Amino acid sequence: MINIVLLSLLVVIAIAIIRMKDLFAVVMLTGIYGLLSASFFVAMDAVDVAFTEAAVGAGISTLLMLVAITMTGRKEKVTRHKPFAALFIVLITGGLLIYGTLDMPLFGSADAPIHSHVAPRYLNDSMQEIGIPNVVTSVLASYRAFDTFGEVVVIFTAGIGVLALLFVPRRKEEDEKIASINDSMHEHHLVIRIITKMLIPFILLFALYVQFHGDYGPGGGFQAGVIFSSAIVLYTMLFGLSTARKVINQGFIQLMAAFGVLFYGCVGIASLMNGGNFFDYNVLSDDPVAGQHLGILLIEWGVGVTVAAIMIIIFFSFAGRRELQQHSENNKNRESL
Amino acid sequence: MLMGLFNNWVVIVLMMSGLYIVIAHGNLIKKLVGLTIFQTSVFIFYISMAKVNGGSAPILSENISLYSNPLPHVLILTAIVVGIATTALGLSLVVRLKESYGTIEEEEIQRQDNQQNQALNKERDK
Amino acid sequence: MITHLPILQVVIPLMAAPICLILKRPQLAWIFALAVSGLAFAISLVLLQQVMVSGVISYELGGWQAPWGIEYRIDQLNALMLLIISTISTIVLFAAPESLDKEISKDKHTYFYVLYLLSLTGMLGIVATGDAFNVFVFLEITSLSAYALIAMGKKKQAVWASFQYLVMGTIGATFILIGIGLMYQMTGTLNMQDLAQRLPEVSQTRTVFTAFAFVIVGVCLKLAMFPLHLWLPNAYAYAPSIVTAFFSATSTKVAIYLLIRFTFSVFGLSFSFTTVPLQTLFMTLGVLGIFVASISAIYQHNIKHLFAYSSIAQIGYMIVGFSISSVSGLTATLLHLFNHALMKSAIFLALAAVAYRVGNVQLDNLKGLGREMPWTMAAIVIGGLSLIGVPLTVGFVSKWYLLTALIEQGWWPIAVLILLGSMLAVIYVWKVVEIAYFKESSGAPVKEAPLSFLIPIWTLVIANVYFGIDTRFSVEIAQAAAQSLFGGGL
Amino acid sequence: MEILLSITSGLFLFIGSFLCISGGVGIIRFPDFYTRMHAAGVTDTLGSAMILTGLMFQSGDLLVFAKLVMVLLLILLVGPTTSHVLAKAAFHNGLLPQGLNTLSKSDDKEDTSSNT
Amino acid sequence: MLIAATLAIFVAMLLAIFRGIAGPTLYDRILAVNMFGTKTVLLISLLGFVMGRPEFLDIAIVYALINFISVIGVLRYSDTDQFKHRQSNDKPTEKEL
Repeated sequence: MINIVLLSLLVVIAIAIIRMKDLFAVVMLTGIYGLLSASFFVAMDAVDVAFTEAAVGAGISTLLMLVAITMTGRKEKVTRHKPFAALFIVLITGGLLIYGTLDMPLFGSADAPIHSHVAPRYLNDSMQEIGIPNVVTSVLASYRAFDTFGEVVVIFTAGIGVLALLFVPRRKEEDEKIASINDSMHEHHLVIRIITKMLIPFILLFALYVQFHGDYGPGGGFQAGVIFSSAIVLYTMLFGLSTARKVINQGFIQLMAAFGVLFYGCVGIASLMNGGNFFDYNVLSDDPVAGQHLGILLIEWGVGVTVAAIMIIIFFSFAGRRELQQHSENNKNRESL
Repeated sequence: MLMGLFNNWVVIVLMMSGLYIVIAHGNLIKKLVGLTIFQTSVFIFYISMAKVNGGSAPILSENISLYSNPLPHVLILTAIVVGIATTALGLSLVVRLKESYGTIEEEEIQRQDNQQNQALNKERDK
Repeated sequence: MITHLPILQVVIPLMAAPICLILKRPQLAWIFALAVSGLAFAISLVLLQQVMVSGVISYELGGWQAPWGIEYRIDQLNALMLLIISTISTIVLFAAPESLDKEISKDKHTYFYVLYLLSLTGMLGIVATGDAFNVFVFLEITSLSAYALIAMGKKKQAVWASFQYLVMGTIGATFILIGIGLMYQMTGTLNMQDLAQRLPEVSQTRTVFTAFAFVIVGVCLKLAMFPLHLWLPNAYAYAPSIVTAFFSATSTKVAIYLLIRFTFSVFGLSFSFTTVPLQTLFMTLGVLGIFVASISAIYQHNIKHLFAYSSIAQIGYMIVGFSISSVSGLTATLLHLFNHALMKSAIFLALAAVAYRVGNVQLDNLKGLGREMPWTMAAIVIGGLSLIGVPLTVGFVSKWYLLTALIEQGWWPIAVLILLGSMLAVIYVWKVVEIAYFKESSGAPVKEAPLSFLIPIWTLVIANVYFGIDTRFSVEIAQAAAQSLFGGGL
Repeated sequence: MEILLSITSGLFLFIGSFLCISGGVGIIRFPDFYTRMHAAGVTDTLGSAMILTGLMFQSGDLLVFAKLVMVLLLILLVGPTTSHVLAKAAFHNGLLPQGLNTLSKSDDKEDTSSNT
Repeated sequence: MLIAATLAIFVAMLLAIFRGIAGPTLYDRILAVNMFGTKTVLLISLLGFVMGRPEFLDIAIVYALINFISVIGVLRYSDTDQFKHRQSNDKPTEKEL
């Protein structure tokens, strides 16, 4: 019942997004879309996914889109080309999918093939084999550890890609000039500064909790990384990019991103050295279960460090580019005056 | 039967509205929003197939015997990361496009490219 | 260590990427990347040798048994693909520093090498893995690094081409994801071999049919198969020259590999070609693709555009060979995969040399280059001859096999059409030759390309001729791979 | 004892739900931003507090109780702050309450002309 | 009672979505998103109890945090020149085009 309500809300939002021309509103609605789908994931028992979707879909990606539209303009042009061709393609694809659903196992039925073939082993044996209650974490970090490694590399690739596209090396004096025109909206926002200062330690602490608690409840390295980086993002938004850069400079953060990936990989290499297959944690310690614990703990750290570093890199790149644009615009205005 | 598949159908409608935005809209940010919706709907599709009626979240606990399938959750965790990676890269491309073309409307970018090509061709004809 | 080679093949370049980022100095990063790529090449040679001797190698990641954990599975086809990718990557990387100096600002060279290694990793990962979802993950690594690499081109059109590629590529990848999801829903497994065993039970359901359609359309988007090819020409034309040389030889090949893997190994021959009318469809699209792309190639003014369209045409040949669905047809496709990688990377590397000296690759600026850069232009000409399929080049070998495969099945009309398509290649190659050798140079004279270009270019050219004469090596592997695909799945 | 707990909890939940709905109605029906903000801000904080308190009675587990308290504290801290910042930002950027619209028109014009 | 409260939250969510779609000003939308976020926090907490596994309140905490951060982000980045002094339904100025 709950899922139907949530799904219909999602449909309402999707249709509204199609119709809207104001990109700002579209981005806001996308944020709501993320929140709603995350609630849907909770209703579907996928707590880990909900965790991630909330942090990513509703948090980081909305924020990035916002920064982007402040640089690119807010209104969509009214012209909409080839709506019929699009409709045609969409109808065919959708029709095919609906045709495909007809033979699917019904929603929620426990005897569907996916519940009887591979998954039961995870649910039944993971406690003996790995020894942590969160099955999602044990599948993620041990049975399918290589997928997760791939995931870390994907986010690493994206971070380097964004850097390659947006990074502009700056000299010191230039940097200070830009920092001085850094829009100081929050100079007079005393309340929010204080509240933020109170919240940031709490957020960092919470990130650590999520990092360590991933074995027992929803959470893990990825979520912790995102939460950690969101604290830094919050700080950057309120106290300016150059202040934040003083705390975390570009070289250091790149190093951390690379370090996380290497760290993850080195766990695999360590199991090779100890005579097991790649990512075979059983050989990391005398007791297989203890080895699994150790392996999962280590790779979660690798994930957390990389994700936090890359999210910060991505945000810094966008914010830095934006400052640069404003700087050059200001110069232009000054010249025209 | 109807209720059992209804979920999937709604998800398909969501997917298709995402795909429609990608294809039909010329604004690049809107295209990326469309992609996000498209991908998110696929996530919803995966997650809803993992659900078992009466099951609970796959975090083992003593007094619960039926759990939902954890494997799709793991896959979607990875896919979400892929999604945000794509969005971030796409947005940085859009920012660069705005800087060099001065617009983020597909048609205008295409027009500028065509104009440039025509100018080149004219030069060649001379 | 020898048993761990399948994973080392992928993990070494993967781990090298962050190390490159730490090294920071472009020069160091380049040397390191080159060494790593060479190492990957060595590993792929050993793997190929092992596979040819002792058959399929399976490697269980994390020590978990196959359907529960992820499995790496190397058979003849994978080993061949791994060899192609790592060879081309190594050879192309030789010329990178000079070419990058002209095309990318100095402070981004390190990022370039990192992304290059990542895309290499992605391709190797796609090929080596035996797990359907793992394919998706590595596909995204390749794609994301490809978007960034292409956008690093110096013209503003590069960014636009990259964005178009991003949209198409993401739709394609999401389609594949949907397809994998549907398959998973019907079988409960993600391992390819397990899927191949469990799919026949449910192959009559509409869901599996839809899954097949989505996977194929998704792969075809990545493949730039004829009606879905629109992103490719601009992406290749505006990317940095090195990137074009690398991708033209590998990225579409990886997609072809996926197509073959999914149709032959996962869904199985009988499903793909009897239940679904894939043969007629692909045959038509392949032939149409050859003609449309070749004719568009004739009208291009930018040589990179010209050869990008030619790539689409060559994909058409591979699709035709694939859709014959016989051992000899598949052998022809695999041969062409190998051969086309050799010729296209030679041509695009030579174009990189031209871009290095001349500054751009407009057809008009090629005037008189035949005398000014004789070695480079000779390489383009030999590559072009290979594209046409002149005897003594690799192009001839693969076309020969393709034609015999067609005639074996009695499809004369298609064989004639393919010959006609090759004639079109003559026209566009001649266009280049005419301008380079028979037009007077207009601008200031330029020097021959430096040795760092000529050595890799001529390595490839010599390989082009060598494998055109001595076909034992390539044909043997291609046949073994094709036979293993027909001989009962993975 | 059990009954007492569940009745109290139900009462809190009921008040919370009522507040939530009335906030929702307010955000739709009120005429301009500031009034809507008033409706949303007040009911959001109080309604959430009520519902969370209602849940606390049912928690049973100390950890769950602690987490609920944490959520509640967060909402109490963050809710009013965002309302405050939102109103301030809106006012600073030239959005005026409904009654003052006539005044704002002329202001707006001058501003935009000087801007461009 | 839990179910009833969940339903009430749904109604409030729906109303917030309407306000988010209708606008008209930027700040109305931000308000709607903020309210929606708070409602989601409540919904998650309630769902935990409805489904009998209330230990997942961590997610609710994350929601509350993210909600705060995104509202701050919205305010921070809506504070640029092109958004100032203008209600969202106005025609775009030349500068923006």
